[in-house]
Amino acid sequence: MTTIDDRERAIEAMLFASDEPLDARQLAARFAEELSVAEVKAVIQAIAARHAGSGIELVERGGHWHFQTPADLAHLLRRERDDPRKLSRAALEVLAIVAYHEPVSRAEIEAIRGVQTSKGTLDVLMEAEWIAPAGRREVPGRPLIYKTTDAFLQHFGLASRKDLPGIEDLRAAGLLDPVDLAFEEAMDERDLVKDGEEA
Amino acid sequence: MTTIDDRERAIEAMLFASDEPLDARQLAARFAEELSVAEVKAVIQAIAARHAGSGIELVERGGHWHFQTPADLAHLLRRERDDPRKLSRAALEVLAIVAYHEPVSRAEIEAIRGVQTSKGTLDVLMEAEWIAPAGRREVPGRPLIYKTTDAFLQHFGLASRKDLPGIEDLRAAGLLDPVDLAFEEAMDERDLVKDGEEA
Amino acid sequence: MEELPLDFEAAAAPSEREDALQLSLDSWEGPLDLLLTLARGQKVDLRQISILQLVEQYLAFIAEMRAKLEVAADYLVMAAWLAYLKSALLLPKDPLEEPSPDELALRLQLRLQRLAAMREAAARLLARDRIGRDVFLRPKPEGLRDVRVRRWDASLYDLLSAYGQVKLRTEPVVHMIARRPVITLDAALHHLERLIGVQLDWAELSAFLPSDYDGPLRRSAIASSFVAALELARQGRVDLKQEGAFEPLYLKAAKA
Repeated sequence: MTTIDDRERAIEAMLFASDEPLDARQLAARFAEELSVAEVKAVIQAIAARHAGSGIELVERGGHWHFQTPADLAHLLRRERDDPRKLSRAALEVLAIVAYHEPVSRAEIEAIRGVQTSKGTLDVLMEAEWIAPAGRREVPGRPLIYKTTDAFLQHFGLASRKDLPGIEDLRAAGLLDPVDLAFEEAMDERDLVKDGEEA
Repeated sequence: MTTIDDRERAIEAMLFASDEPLDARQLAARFAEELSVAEVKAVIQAIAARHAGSGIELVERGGHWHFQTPADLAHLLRRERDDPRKLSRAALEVLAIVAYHEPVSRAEIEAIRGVQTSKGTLDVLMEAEWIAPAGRREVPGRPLIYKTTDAFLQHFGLASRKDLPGIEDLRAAGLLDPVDLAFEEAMDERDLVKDGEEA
Repeated sequence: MEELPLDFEAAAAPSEREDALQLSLDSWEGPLDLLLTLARGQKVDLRQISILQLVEQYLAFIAEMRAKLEVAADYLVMAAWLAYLKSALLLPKDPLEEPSPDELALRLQLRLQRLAAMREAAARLLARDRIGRDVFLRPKPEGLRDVRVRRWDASLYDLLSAYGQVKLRTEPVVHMIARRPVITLDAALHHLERLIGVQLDWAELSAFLPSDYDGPLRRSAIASSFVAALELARQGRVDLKQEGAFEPLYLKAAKA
């Protein structure tokens, strides 16, 4: 700890407590002419030098000075937190359809699902980075088509799309057994409402 | 200019950028367990030492740390304030009683002051976030009890409740004991003196 | 942290209030506060204070006040209690009286000491370096932010079963009803009616069952044939005979 000049302490405190950046003239005015603008400028330089390389820096913006945290530390001041969410049933269906039929357009997804698909559902899957646009289908209207990504393969532990079980495998695994369809459909409707809200 | 360790820069920047005082645990949490609470505390001490005697100080209030200007520069920084909210003498007295006796019930506050405490008095102190309910006293009627907050320590520049001015002297003199207890003790003493005189 | 510019100073200045002693009762936070102010007038430590002198001061002050204005009830209650205390202190001591006037005086003194201690504590709190008056914070800190990053989660099983449901929902639905190993009552009745005409003598029920039935089918056939036999007996078309409980059941066509 070095002894800091009283005027330097005062100017440092003023800059710290000020609502907005201050220039040398404003600071000098607070000293009722005891300090010249040039002297204030020299003190500001001394303060800036003292803080250089620390977690606080004194910076100049158009002749006005203020304290801020260094830009390279910005990432420490905003902490990212995981917010895990379960994918909705509708989104799972759309994802499965894209995976089994890629590349597919939204209209094709709807034809396969037999229900309308909200834009929000595709957005969620793109946000998860599991599907991505893959150009346009050369048919009237040139609809966007989607395919799955490498992140999709990684997340689901698949080496390639060929690893997805075929229809017969699904049947053998009991995944095509008739369960209560009415119940499933009711769930779909609920998901659609949810999708609508998210969109 | 000395070179400052990266962790020290980071903690300094966090304390500087935070809109509320931070404790070592909160800071350590931001490092995702890379730094122990004890290590953070050591870094905080280093930062506080580095700023000592400058125009910006790092101070501890109830285990939480924040930057502020030194009190001796108040005259340079004080500005005219519009419409200062007045705290009544009653509110100030209640605040002192809560701080020195906590946790304390409204009935206990009234016993000391010898007057009823209007609801508004406690409300003002709670709105300022200087006092807060601290559960109920397990006596008939289960009255609510109050204690002071970290914001109280911050506002009045107290590192901890131990720093309340004169609290040790008041405790030693028995002036924080209820009248009944003090009365018993005084009577015992008087009897002792009387016994001594008689003997 | 919200900083509250508060003006305590205007509220708490005991010396000024003493000057106002002649003016009104509004300056005091109740009778105890007034007593404390009067006690301070004795300019001695509260432990050495003369309670009798204090009581007289209070009573005189209240009497003066009452001559000019309404005096709040709690001041009058205190006055009445102090008048009682004064007479008790002046009268010869009655050793049987509980509590003794000395004890009452001591309690009053202890209360005054405690209130005085808190009054001083409040004043010392006020003298601390307070945020917004003596020390200042950064007016607009950037703040530390927590950014929530959504991470979507689903298992391969979720994915495949979802696809299974899509396929199932959109495949043409074909109902396949598997035959169950059951002989219905109608079938048994029909069968028995046909055979009973052929069989003339008593025959065991099991003789009427097809020999290639076995397992669950045979058990079902026995049950339905038994019920069918009961039905035909009810209609008077067969006779039934059984030697005892759990013995074989015999039947033959009833005599017309």
